[in-house]
Amino acid sequence: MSMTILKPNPNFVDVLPQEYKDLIDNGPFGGEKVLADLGTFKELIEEHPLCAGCNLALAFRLMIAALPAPEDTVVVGSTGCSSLAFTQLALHNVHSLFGNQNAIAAGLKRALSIRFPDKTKDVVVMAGDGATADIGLEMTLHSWFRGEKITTVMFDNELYANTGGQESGMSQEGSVLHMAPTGKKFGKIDLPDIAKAAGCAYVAVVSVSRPRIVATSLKKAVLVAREIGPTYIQVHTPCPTNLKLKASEGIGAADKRRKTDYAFVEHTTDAASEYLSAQGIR
Amino acid sequence: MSMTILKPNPNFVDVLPQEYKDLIDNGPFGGEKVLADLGTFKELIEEHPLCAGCNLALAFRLMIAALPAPEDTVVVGSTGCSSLAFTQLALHNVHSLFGNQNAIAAGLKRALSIRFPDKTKDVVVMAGDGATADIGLEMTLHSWFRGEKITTVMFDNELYANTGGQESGMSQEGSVLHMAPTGKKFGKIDLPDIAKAAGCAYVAVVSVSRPRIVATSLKKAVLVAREIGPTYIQVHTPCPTNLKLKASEGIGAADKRRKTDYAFVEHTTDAASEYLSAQGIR
Amino acid sequence: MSTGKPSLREVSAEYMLFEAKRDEVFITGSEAVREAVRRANIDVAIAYPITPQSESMHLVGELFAEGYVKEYFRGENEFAVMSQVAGAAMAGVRTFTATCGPGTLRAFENFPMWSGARLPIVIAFPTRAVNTPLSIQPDTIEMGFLLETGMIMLHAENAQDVYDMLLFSFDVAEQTSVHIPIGVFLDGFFVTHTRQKVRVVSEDVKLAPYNPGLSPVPHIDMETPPFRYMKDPFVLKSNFISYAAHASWQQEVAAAAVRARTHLRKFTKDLEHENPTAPIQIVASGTAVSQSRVALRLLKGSGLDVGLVKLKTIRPFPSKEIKAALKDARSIVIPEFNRAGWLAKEIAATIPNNDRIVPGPRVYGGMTMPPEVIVDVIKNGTLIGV
Amino acid sequence: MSTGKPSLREVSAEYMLFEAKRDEVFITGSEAVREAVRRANIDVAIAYPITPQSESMHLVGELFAEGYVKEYFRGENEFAVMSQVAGAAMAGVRTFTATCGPGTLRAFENFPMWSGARLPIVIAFPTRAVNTPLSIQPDTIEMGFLLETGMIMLHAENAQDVYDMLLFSFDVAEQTSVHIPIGVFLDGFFVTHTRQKVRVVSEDVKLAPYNPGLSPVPHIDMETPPFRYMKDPFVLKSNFISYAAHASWQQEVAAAAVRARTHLRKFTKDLEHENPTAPIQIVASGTAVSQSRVALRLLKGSGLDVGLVKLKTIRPFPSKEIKAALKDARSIVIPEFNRAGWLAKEIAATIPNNDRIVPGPRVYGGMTMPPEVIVDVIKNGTLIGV
Amino acid sequence: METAIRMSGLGGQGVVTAAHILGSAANMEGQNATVNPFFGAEKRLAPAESYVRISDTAIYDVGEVVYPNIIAIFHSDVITQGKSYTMPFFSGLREDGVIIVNSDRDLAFTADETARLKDLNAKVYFVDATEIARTVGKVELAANIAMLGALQGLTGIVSVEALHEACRERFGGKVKMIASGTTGALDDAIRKQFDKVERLMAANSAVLDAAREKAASLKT
Amino acid sequence: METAIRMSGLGGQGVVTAAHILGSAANMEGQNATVNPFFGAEKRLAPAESYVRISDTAIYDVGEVVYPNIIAIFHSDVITQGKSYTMPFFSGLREDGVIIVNSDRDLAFTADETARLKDLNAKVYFVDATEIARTVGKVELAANIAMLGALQGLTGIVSVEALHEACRERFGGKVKMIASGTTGALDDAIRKQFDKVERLMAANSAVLDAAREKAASLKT
Amino acid sequence: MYLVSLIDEDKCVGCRMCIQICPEPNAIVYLKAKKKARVVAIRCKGCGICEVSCPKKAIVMVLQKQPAEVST
Amino acid sequence: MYLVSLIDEDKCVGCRMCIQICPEPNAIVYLKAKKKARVVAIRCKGCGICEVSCPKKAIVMVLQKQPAEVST
Ligand SMILES: Cc1ncc(C[n+]2csc(CCOP(=O)(O)OP(=O)(O)O)c2C)c(N)n1
Ligand SMILES: Cc1ncc(C[n+]2csc(CCOP(=O)(O)OP(=O)(O)O)c2C)c(N)n1
Ligand code: SF4
Ligand code: SF4
Ligand code: SF4
Ligand code: SF4
Ligand code: SF4
Ligand code: SF4
Ligand SMILES: [Mg+2]
Ligand SMILES: [Mg+2]
Repeated sequence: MSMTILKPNPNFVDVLPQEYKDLIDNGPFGGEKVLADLGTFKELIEEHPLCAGCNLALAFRLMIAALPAPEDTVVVGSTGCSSLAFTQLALHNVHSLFGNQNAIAAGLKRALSIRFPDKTKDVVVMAGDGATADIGLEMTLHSWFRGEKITTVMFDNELYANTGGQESGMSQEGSVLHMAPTGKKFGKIDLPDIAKAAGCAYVAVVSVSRPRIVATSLKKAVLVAREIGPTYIQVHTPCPTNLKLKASEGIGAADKRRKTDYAFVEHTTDAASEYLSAQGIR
Repeated sequence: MSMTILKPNPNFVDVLPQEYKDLIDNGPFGGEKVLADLGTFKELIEEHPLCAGCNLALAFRLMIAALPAPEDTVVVGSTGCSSLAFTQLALHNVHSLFGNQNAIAAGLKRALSIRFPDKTKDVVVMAGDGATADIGLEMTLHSWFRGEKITTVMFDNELYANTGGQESGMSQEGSVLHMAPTGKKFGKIDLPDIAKAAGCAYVAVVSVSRPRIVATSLKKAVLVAREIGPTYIQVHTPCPTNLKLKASEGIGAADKRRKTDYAFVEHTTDAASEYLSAQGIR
Repeated sequence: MSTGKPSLREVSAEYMLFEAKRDEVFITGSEAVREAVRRANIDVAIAYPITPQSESMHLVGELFAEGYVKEYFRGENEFAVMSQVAGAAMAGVRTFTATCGPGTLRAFENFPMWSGARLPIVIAFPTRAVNTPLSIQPDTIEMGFLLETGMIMLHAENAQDVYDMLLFSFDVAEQTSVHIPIGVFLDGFFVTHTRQKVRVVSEDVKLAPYNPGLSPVPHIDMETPPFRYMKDPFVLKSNFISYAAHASWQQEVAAAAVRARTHLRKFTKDLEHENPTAPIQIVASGTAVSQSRVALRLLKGSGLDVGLVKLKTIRPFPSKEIKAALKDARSIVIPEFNRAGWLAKEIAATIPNNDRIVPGPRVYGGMTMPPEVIVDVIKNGTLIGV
Repeated sequence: MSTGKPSLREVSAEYMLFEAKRDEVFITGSEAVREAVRRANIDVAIAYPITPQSESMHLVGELFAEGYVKEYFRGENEFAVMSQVAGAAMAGVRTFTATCGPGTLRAFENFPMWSGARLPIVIAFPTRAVNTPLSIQPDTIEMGFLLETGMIMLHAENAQDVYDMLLFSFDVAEQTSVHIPIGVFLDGFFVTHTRQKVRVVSEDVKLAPYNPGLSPVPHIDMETPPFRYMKDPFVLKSNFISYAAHASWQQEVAAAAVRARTHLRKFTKDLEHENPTAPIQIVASGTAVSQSRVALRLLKGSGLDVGLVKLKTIRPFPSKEIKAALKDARSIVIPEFNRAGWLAKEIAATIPNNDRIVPGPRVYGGMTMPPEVIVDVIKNGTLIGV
Repeated sequence: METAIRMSGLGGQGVVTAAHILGSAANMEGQNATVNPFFGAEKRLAPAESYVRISDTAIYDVGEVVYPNIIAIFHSDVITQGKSYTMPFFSGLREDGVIIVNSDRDLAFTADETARLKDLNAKVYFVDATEIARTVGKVELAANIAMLGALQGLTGIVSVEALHEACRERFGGKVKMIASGTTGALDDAIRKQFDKVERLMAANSAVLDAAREKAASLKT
Repeated sequence: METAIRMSGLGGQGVVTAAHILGSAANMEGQNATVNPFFGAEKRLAPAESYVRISDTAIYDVGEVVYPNIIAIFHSDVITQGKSYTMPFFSGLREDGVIIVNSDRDLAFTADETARLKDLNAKVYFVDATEIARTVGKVELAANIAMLGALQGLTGIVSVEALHEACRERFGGKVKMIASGTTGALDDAIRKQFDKVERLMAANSAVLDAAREKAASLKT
Repeated sequence: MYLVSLIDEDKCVGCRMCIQICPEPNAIVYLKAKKKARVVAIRCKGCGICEVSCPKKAIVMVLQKQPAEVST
Repeated sequence: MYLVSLIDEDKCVGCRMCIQICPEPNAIVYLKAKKKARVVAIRCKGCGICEVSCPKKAIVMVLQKQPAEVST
């Protein structure tokens, strides 16, 4: 999208919400922003209804800020806590059904390639662990098998948050949760490993407690998806509300896990590494 | 099931089909049969409508003959060529919807464990590659994640045979098939690898051209599923009809691939190995 | 897996519904589901969360932890869950589950399969709107979609209905002559999340267990001889036999629902009729009945004589009873919580002189239906003869 | 992905349907789908096999290989395919797909989503029975399930209808005032697999492309400014606005279907009426019309005066036209290829004095409906005033 | 006579719990009552609403209370920041109704609002429930209990004893409240702040009484 | 006048192809025709059926032919092994109908069958189509073409020229037959047996004529 | 389709390969006494797999029309 | 719920950690000239994450009711 499309018709400026005007005057469209610029420009997300202290909200915020070309990025979401923030996002985005995000994204990406043969439109999927690894798993994996050029982000809060904290396939073994009243009977689904077997060109496991890593991984993932193939980021965003933590404790909970079983892992295929180096990204 | 249930009431014997009587008098129930016994006892499958020269039919026949306890085995199928043979099988079996076989099997197994706490009922899923790796993939994988004690067999004929030879996720890259008119754009799904990542205790990749291996793998898989966890067998059964081969050429086509990219592979977790050794099986 | 609660006394459904002493509790519709399940001696319950169903299946989970339910787990999606429940029912145990709205549509293909496989599954549907746009709000549109899936459908007005209907559903569904699924529909939030008085029996009893021996179709357990073992099965022998096999099976499933009537009527009426001689009649089901009750109150003294038919059994549809109940009605108002107006269509297709029907009011999107709106339709809609 | 067939001449739907010279070819219904798609200038088509749909989507695949369709692939299941097609439509291109029976039910949740998202997808449904028991045979039960999904529904009697209906569907679906999906239903095997004469235009023309600029909802392409960007969106501001947003959107989708009438009528009648003054009227859609035509032949000289209403548009349902067509009918026979009799119910709910209706005959399980059976119902059913 | 009460606040403040307790209290003392929440997404700090109907005859009406007799506003943001599903905050209020607002000061309404409230003959009370919770109960999260106390003190819709009893029942853990989704989780947070349930119950009890007395003193 | 033809055989014998050719021939010479297969699973050697309707007026009737005027049995197993969806093989045959059976010998029917066939005034012919295909066409898979030739020779329902032309069209590859699922795959097998399409067409042509003449000689 | 398998007992060494490779159940039986395999013609679909698999080339495909000769 | 974050500019060294760890967009701005961070009280949900994350302990949570003091 060119900036001329964004610029409001001067006759209408006075009826536009201030938020929109700020976005045009001081937003991230056009000029690339980096993490350190946060706090100095108008972000693409407006006030969202997610919980105070929500780690998912933080990961969402960081990743949206790290998009390499927001003016040509569309985002596909799914039902879940994140979908409540999507309505406040100043990028074209889709919510249709719970779990079908990678199917929607595949159709979108292919159609956008037809409509804009000379332009890259980045398609980024962002959805919960339930949407990605449970109800949407088949569509997640098959989009990877087919090599769809999209980025898939899982907000791993290790449960179904939006419906009140039920067990998901990504919950930890033994967790006592709704619908797992005697504790979960099996371990976390190893989706990063499966992603590799399924042909993802770039896979990263990151913790929300490391904003810098979240941002750089997202950028790499989007770039690799443009040219090489599907990419996957699994970001750990434990849910303070359903873990019954104080709002301020969520980030610490994430960091603690980062130091034990949720460490940073990155897998880059040779083709992807080569491509990233060519772009000057290490 | 005890043999007394099987034995027909003498008053009704004369109205029973001869096939049934043969089965009771000279079938595999009760006494375990081995592959070498084929041709000397009445098999559990009656004449089926699958194509002359069908490799899937052969694999099905071998595996049914290799069941360690047919009198206490139920089989779950799915839509596909194999479902046409299921109607001719003298074991309780289910066909409900295309792709839901592992979900049905999970429910069955858990319910049978409640009803027969002192007996083992083996639950064996046998379905096509489309049913297992495409439309049913989510249910296949989640039954493994949950550790359901069932055996999953995929008849890999590398296409949707029953609907006339369309591309499946298990088709080879480049194959020109219905719905892949310019050749398949991605390689075979690596389901054995994913099965390992998903927690299968025993995984085997076998070719129908090696009957002995087919039979022993099946037996191991059923035994391991009893005590240790989910097991998976992927048996290569190329479809002569849709490959447009002569009926006699299918088996050779399988054997050729066995010597190249479809070699025998076996993965046994430590727990499974231990258990098998304890049963005297190496 | 547990072995259940052997300590509880096994009783018949009739005893449970009619004879056992009851206490009053102040609970939500979701808790009413729990109280029914607690006493239903269920073997396998499988869950997948969705608002406003989740609470009830959480509570069923707690019953599992306490030993009231023998097996329970969360499936990967609703399609899978409905197949898992089917697998369990095929193996010959008593099963329960619940879903709604998008979950109902996700699992849809399973429901005619259940009926066709003659599975006596009992399922609760805390109804909800369907996408797009997404809404978690109450809406009974899914009932319209399910009308021809072969299942028996009961619509609860309140938590008391939920409790009673669920408990007798097991008994009815499991009759040899029935043996098809029963769906109990409770309006999302309006019933599930509303705390109200419910009369329940004591906690020390449970229904007698499911008896697999009474199933009209063999269970998948290898405890009966394998059937249909012959070289050339008859069904492959003739176009007509093959077609007829499918058609007659469908007829048999439909007939099972009809046979269920007798059993249902042991426990409930198809419909309840208040002020049956009034010239204006409201016909409703679910909480649209409750709103209509308030409308009747508001109309008292207005000079308008209005009756109310509360429909409880949606499938098998009580056509004869409806026709009789509306024989002399001059105007018929059908308030519904969905856009399509499936109930109005059912009734219009059933009664003679269907131009007596004033379709609506219809409220959807999740708002409650102000009784004033029903009054308004009666006052204006009927008088101007819409 | 290809760039399509620039060599073909772009024409309007009106030209394609009415003006262009036609040749007669001897093809099946599946091939008629191909011939329509060849000329429809489709961007994205996505397939998943199911009998009896597979042939048509194979042929669409061949058109892709030949460059007539720009993008085509096989999805992993019908639920995914319907979402993939939705994604493509959201991005602003012309899309096509097909499924049936179990596939329709598997994908079910997508269909109301399509309507709600205002996607002008055209989809063919070569109707088939649903499990259990499995049957690949023709049966129109799925149409009954889809009635309230918001999509426009057209029912083809033969391959010629299929060809024509598909071609004008793109034009109608893509109108700004419509922009909702259209399903074209063709009876499995009876139409898909039957070779017959079809008149098609030459292969050197195609419809003008989809114009994303005319969509009433913005496409997901980041080519228009992001909308709804404010701190406190209105929709969160009030129960009533939030409810009304859902409800009014549903009304708008329903209204779009009604507005489609005008556009549909440019190309087809809602119904065709043979012998409209006869006291006995058959009402049918799809191949039940064909069988009824033979019945009319058989009845010639029997002394019975029988007319035939061929219903083409099932949604929006032509209530007014049906009422008018049946105004003077004394007896109405409604032959259907499904157990539920959804068409009979539609009509019974629509016309006054619905006791004129003789429901049936109904054939399901896959057999053809012998015209003799229709004759029999007319001779016996009507005369004894069933 | 049916009295309809609407409670508006922010997610995490416990409006659902408060409604539950109020309805239970009415039920205990033999009145008819129903309780239900607003059916929205429940997030910490997002708008939250719940409803109680109390009557001497059978209650049929379901869903949100459209025409309340009593409105309890648990957070001033509901009014000042528009953090509410129901705008304006007094929409639908019946004549002679009562509004109770948790605020440390009297909020200024617009002239139009003031006029409309006057037309309705509405009584508006400001009670600093948060402050009472903090000082008396030592925990801000008990502000919802303070609001209940104020409501009792101002309207007497249920007896003090029943309210105490319902409060004990709710937190005593004997009857676990079943709230939808996140509400349940939010609701458990307060328990964590006390090592012993008894201590929580005592704190609640004190807050309830203090607020009740404070409110009664305001009654005009 | 509508003539309805039922062809019964085993999967892989080409009954669908034969029906297609016959219908196309009728269509080419200006008659009305429709062609459709039986809607079953299609497997090599499983029962297979197809139907052709030919008429001088519009054809509406769809689906399987329930009351055929002509029945062509492509394999003796259809009768002797019951490999058929339609039992007995002549069920529904209209009066004065014709039955053509591919068999190297006259099959013996039961007394009852013989009586019923006589009642219907049915004519039954046995033609060794497989043998003609093997000897004249050098490929057994051309037995379906031989059956078409026999059918033409015995009934004259279409002209010889049209039949030849339709045959050429079918195998010439210009018009690809669209058959459902496996039938399409089965059908391609025969092409593989010839290095050149021309050779296949010549073989077919010879088989057709030989069978036609053979059958004509049998005509009673 | 038109063929069935026939085992030449003189060449057959009873290795049972054919039995284990035939896709049809009970289509080839093993004659224990004779230590030979024998085709049950009525169950044979004539695919020819046994023919290509027999290490002794003991199997030929014959025209099905001589049932008497085949099924002895 | 009842709290908002307040940055003590004397202690703040402008490291921006708080800005990058706050889940709310645009809730903490960076004052380029001063090289300090500042909370926009109206956007702060009072979660306290910035408080626990600030390496300089420059942040305190204060009662929300003093808007004048907070949002300067
Ligand atoms: C078909 C369907 N099933 C269930 C739901 C209910 N549902 C909505 S969001 C959700 C859980 C989301 O979990 P996750 O994807 O992990 O996202 P989170 O809320 O945890 O961020 C569920 C079960 C639905 N909307 N649709
Ligand atoms: C929901 C649904 N979609 C599609 C089908 C159609 N269908 C039946 S079998 C089949 C393919 C089976 O392929 P596979 O599982 O590989 O088995 P095969 O026939 O190859 O042995 C398909 C697509 C169906 N029955 N149900
Ligand atoms: S419930 Fe958890 S994941 Fe959802 S918004 Fe609240 S904190 Fe975030
Ligand atoms: S189509 Fe292929 S897989 Fe199916 S029965 Fe025939 S040979 Fe076997
Ligand atoms: S494979 Fe050959 S040698 Fe071996 S048993 Fe069979 S016929 Fe005899
Ligand atoms: S030809 Fe085929 S079917 Fe016959 S016996 Fe040999 S392997 Fe078996
Ligand atoms: S983290 Fe602390 S020191 Fe760093 S910018 Fe924020 S307030 Fe200042
Ligand atoms: S308290 Fe939470 S919301 Fe407020 S500024 Fe700090 S991190 Fe952001
Ligand atoms: Mg989650
Ligand atoms: Mg396959």
